[in-house]
Amino acid sequence: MVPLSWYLIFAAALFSIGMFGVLSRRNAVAILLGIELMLNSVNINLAAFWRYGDVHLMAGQVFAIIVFAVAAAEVAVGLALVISVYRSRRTVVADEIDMMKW
Amino acid sequence: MSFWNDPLKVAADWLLGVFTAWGMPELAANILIGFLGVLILISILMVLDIGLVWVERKVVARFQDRIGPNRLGPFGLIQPFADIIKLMIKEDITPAGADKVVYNIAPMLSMMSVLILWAVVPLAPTILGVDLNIGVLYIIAAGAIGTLSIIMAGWSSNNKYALIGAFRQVAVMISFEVPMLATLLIPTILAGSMGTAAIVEGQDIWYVLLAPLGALIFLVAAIAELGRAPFDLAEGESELVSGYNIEYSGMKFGMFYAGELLHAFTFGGFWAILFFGGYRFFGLEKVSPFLAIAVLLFKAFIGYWLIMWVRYTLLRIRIDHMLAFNWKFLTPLAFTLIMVTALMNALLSGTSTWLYVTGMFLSNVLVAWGALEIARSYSRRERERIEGKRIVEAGH
Amino acid sequence: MTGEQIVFLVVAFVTLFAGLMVVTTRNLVHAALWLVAALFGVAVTYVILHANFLAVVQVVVYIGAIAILFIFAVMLTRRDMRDQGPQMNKNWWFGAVLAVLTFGGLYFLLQGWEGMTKTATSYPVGFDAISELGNALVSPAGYVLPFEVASVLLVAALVGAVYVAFNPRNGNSGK
Amino acid sequence: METTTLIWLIPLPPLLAFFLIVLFTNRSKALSHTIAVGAAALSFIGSMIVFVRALGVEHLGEHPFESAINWLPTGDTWFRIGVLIDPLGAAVLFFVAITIFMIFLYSVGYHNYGQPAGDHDVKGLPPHGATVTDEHGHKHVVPSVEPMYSRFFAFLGLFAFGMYTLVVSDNLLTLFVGWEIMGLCSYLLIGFWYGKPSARDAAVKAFMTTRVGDVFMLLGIAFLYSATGTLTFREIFTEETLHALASTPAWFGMTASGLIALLLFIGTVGKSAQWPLHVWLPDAMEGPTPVSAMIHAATMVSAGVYAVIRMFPLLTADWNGHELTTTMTIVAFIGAFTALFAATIAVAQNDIKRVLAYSTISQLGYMIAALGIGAYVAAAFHLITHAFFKALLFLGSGSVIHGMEHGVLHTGNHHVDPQDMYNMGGLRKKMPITFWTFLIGGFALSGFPLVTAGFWSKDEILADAFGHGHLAVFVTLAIAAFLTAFYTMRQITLTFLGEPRTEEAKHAQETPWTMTTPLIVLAFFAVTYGWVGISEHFPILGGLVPNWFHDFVGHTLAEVPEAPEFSWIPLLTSLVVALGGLALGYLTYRNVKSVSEDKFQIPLLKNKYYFDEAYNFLFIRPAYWFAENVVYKFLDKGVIDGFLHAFGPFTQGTGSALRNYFDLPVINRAIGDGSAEITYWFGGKLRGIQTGRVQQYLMLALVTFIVIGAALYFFVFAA
Repeated sequence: MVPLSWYLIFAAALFSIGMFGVLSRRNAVAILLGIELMLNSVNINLAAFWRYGDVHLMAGQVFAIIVFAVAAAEVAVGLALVISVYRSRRTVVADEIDMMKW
Repeated sequence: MSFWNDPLKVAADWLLGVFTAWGMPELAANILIGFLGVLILISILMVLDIGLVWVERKVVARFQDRIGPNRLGPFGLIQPFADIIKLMIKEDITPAGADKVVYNIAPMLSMMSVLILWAVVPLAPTILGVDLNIGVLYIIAAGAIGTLSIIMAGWSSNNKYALIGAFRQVAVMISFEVPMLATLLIPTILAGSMGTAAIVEGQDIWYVLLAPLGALIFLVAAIAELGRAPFDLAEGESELVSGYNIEYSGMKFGMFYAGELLHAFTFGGFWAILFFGGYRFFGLEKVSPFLAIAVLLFKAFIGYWLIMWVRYTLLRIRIDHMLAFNWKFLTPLAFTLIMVTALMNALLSGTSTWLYVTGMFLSNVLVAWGALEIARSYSRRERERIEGKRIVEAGH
Repeated sequence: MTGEQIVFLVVAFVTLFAGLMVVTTRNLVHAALWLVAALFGVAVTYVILHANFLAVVQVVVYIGAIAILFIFAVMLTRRDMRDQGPQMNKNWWFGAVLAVLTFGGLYFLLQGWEGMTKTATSYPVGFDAISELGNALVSPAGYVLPFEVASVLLVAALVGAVYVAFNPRNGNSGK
Repeated sequence: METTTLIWLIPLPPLLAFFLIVLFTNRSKALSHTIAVGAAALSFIGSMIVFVRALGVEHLGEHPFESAINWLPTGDTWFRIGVLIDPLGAAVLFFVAITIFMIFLYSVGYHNYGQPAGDHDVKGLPPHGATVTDEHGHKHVVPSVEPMYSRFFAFLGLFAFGMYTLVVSDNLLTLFVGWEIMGLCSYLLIGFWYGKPSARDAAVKAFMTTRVGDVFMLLGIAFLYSATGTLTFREIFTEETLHALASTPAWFGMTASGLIALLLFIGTVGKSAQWPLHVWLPDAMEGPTPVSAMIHAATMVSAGVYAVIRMFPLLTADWNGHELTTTMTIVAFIGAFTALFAATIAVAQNDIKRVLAYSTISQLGYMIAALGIGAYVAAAFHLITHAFFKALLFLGSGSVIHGMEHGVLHTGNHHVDPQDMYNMGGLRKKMPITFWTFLIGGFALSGFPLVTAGFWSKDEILADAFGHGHLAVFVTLAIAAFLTAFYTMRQITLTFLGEPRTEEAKHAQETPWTMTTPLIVLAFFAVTYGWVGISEHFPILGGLVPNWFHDFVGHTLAEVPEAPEFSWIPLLTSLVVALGGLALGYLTYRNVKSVSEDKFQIPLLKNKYYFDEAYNFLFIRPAYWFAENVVYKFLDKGVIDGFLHAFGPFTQGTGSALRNYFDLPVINRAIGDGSAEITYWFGGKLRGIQTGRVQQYLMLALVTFIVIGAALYFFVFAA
């Protein structure tokens, strides 16, 4: 049997990788890719806790599904924003979108 | 239990005996047997696929008032094999500027997305790859992989026709997935399970009688999902030459082509499984599993023939019309139908069979009639608007 | 080491490798395709966890819709189809340090937790997780409210996304 | 479907129709009435299913359909609300469903659906008619469609919801909620033609008068809840609870149960228009006729009686079966008195609807009197038969008015009142369906022997009164019955028989099918419903049909009340009064040509015993006086305004001082401007880290998070 720790460490690693992507990529779409990885790592945790706790309590799976919905919403809005920004500014580099700083 | 009643089990037991006698551990033997089973299924499917090439060519010829292949072998039966050999010995070109890895993976994924569907096809009461309790969702998931393969092919070819074709096809596929998923839920509601085996077992009355409109929507969505006429604008020869697979040649093109044919046949099969009782036919399936397979294949061929009939009869539809049709008509209709079906099912459960069937059927007819009335009044307004505009223009 | 452990390790390493490729590869379409691979790995993890429904939904939603959307977005936001310039911002090394620190911190915290080495009880035979999940999602005693809120969120996101991405200049809705 | 689920669902379609019409479809007449009638039909079908299922249950009284949910947490228990259909509920549901559905249908025709919009019709006034030009170029005036058509159906829907809620509820609170919803709707519907001052006044009058009763009723409910801790019928009507209530003394020499019952009964007095709160009902005839039928015959006023029947165990909790208790005496007195009193007024009224209104009051008094002497099955029986024939009569009178309006439009003489019976006459030839159905309804109301429902129910009440020895009640009710037959025949004679007295009556016309169909259906029930309750002891006929009603409804209570022994006296009495009244009425009014020949236009009766004037003098004028002189002139002008006038200058002075010596220097300069300058200075220094780059922000946030987290972990949790 796989111990719970493996899943948690796996998820933590995926989370960190996603976070690196979010912090370091220039392209806004790539930043969103990193966010997806982070959300997925959270879902792994939720599913793992469901399996290793009482399988009759469905909270883990339910919230994994809600995370799916949130991820879908986030991607839809995020990409729409990126495309909208691209249309007006002709760039998707996050560092160059800094009009609103002051 | 004899071979004729449960061939799969008997064969597996026999093989297990043989392998363990050879000194193989039981787990390894089981895995090996599983692989063998998959291999055999896929081989049979590929042979069937070759047959489908012939069927398709013959049928299209008949629709177009021709004879079709008739030189090689009786009725031209050898013709597809000749085609295969031709495809195999053709030069396999990878265009310069193409993304090689992605370019080469795409056709495999395309073929795979079709083949994995057969894992949940209940061929006979005892012959079923996996009895997944989420069978119908699995169909959509496999379709998602097909979508991916198309966009990979279109993008990696480094060709704008291919890319545009892929864009169109993907837009259509992810759009029509919505009503398809919605109609897949109708058998789910009726059978109370998402497993394909349970859906077939639940069809004491074919679901096409309980949800004729659902069956129709599923067929339309399936044809769109397949990218066949009248929804074949992804390949639109006159505009895009051939769509996403324009740069492919040789056996890679063959895989796309074969994948498409098998996909159409598979959806014919799923149509039969979900709405026409699958392998069930007045108790014939109980006589022998082989008879059950024959029944299923026969029904699948009918569905496949219907898809071909549509393809070679109707004209191509413009992309925006098609997406508008999906989002503004088919999707709301499918959702309405789910709600009506669920409601009627809950209301009528426990009543007599006749009342149940009649009620379900009539509710479907009512929904269809309402949808058509709404569409008709909308199109009348639209027509009047345009005609009014024309009159004004003519006045100037 | 049991078969399940081997499978898990293989899947985990493939997923992590794919994840790393997502955040490091220069070609964004490749990054999106690597994301697909990573998401598929996660789906397999769900299967190992007996969460079949989640696995299939993962494939349908993430691979079938989200990844495709990403590829679309990547293609729509590039004037030519080549990537030029650096793909990392100038603080990338600091991001890497932070990511390593986060992982280290999480690992450190997890180590001290007694539930860490827990192993799962055997999966109950004949347990219909899907009906349970369905009931939990829509029964008032379960999670119907979060579920409904999530659906409202989806609708809001749908409308918002259409509104934000809609270009009135070449849109065809101008009557 | 589960029967209980179905019962829960019965009230909902009309409510849904109300909201749909109000929110979405109020611009479309066809859609609105389709929705409303459809909703009424749905509820009707549901009610019939429930009724039929209720018939199929053995011992429904002990095992009624009931279902309840937790609603309101009250400390450590729950206040539960739910639905209950016991035999009484089923019987009431039956007639309520039929009459409501019929009234919905009737309203379509009554409001002239399908006719053109009027030339100068305005919202808030009855339609005046529209001028149309036919193919020959002749102009005709035809009835025009009601301008607020959709609104009417919306109100009707809400009203039906209130009634169904009241019938199916298993506790006093939801019953009261339905009761009050009906009160509101009654107000809205009576004042439907709010352009007419009389309608406005009538609406306010109805609302205020019933409010008096409702306040007492709410008091009763509160008393009951504090005494027993529950409002659910079946929990109250247990042996122990009733016994406890009956043995608790309260004020005025009554027991707690008696006092509660009395308070609840006052609510009924308001709702069912019993003396002395009867004054609103005749004025309520200002509303459109379907409303009159609905509120004032079939449903709302019946609801009052229904509530008393529901509360009957409470009413009789301390009754030993012979001597009437204080409360019962009051109830019996008010009922009997009202029955006689209203009947005398009805004799002198000329407005076709007003006669019926007083007749309703009188008949309700019958039921109340029956309850007062403990004959609750008879009361329930009369309640139901009365609902059928009175709805029939009201709808018939509406049909007559409608036909007369047609005549008025034809002649164009708008000064002719289409409701005055002395403008009618001879309508039987013009409106045959209306005539025959009205005749049936009238005979049923008079208690025409053997064939009509009214005879059987009325006879049962008289028999009960006689058999249990309440002779005063018996005699009063018998006289009232005689008067009833008399004025009914007067009405029929004046309206339908003889020759037309005006030009308008000559041009009256039969009404459309949507109006006549309900008449026919109701007429059917007005005749046949009596046959389900024929006493076994009745000579010859008794026993031919089992006394189903008595068995069925009687089982609502734990102990089935005994039917009194058969006696010839009440039977003969009812035969004599019914036939005698009818005959006398016909003979007296056979040849009456105009009002001046009417011998019964006694001023006292004509003016309803001057009750309106008395109330005006006793309550309304003092209230006005109090409002004008005490509240307005003294309190408002003198005390409050004076105080304000003194307060103003004082405040102004203080304010200006505060402003000059505190606000401007301290707050504005030092605190206001000073903080802004400090913030500005800090902002200038800090703007450097505001790069506008999301990822840098994120990094900063993470660094902060990690530092704080680590610090917390090591210094707080680990330490």
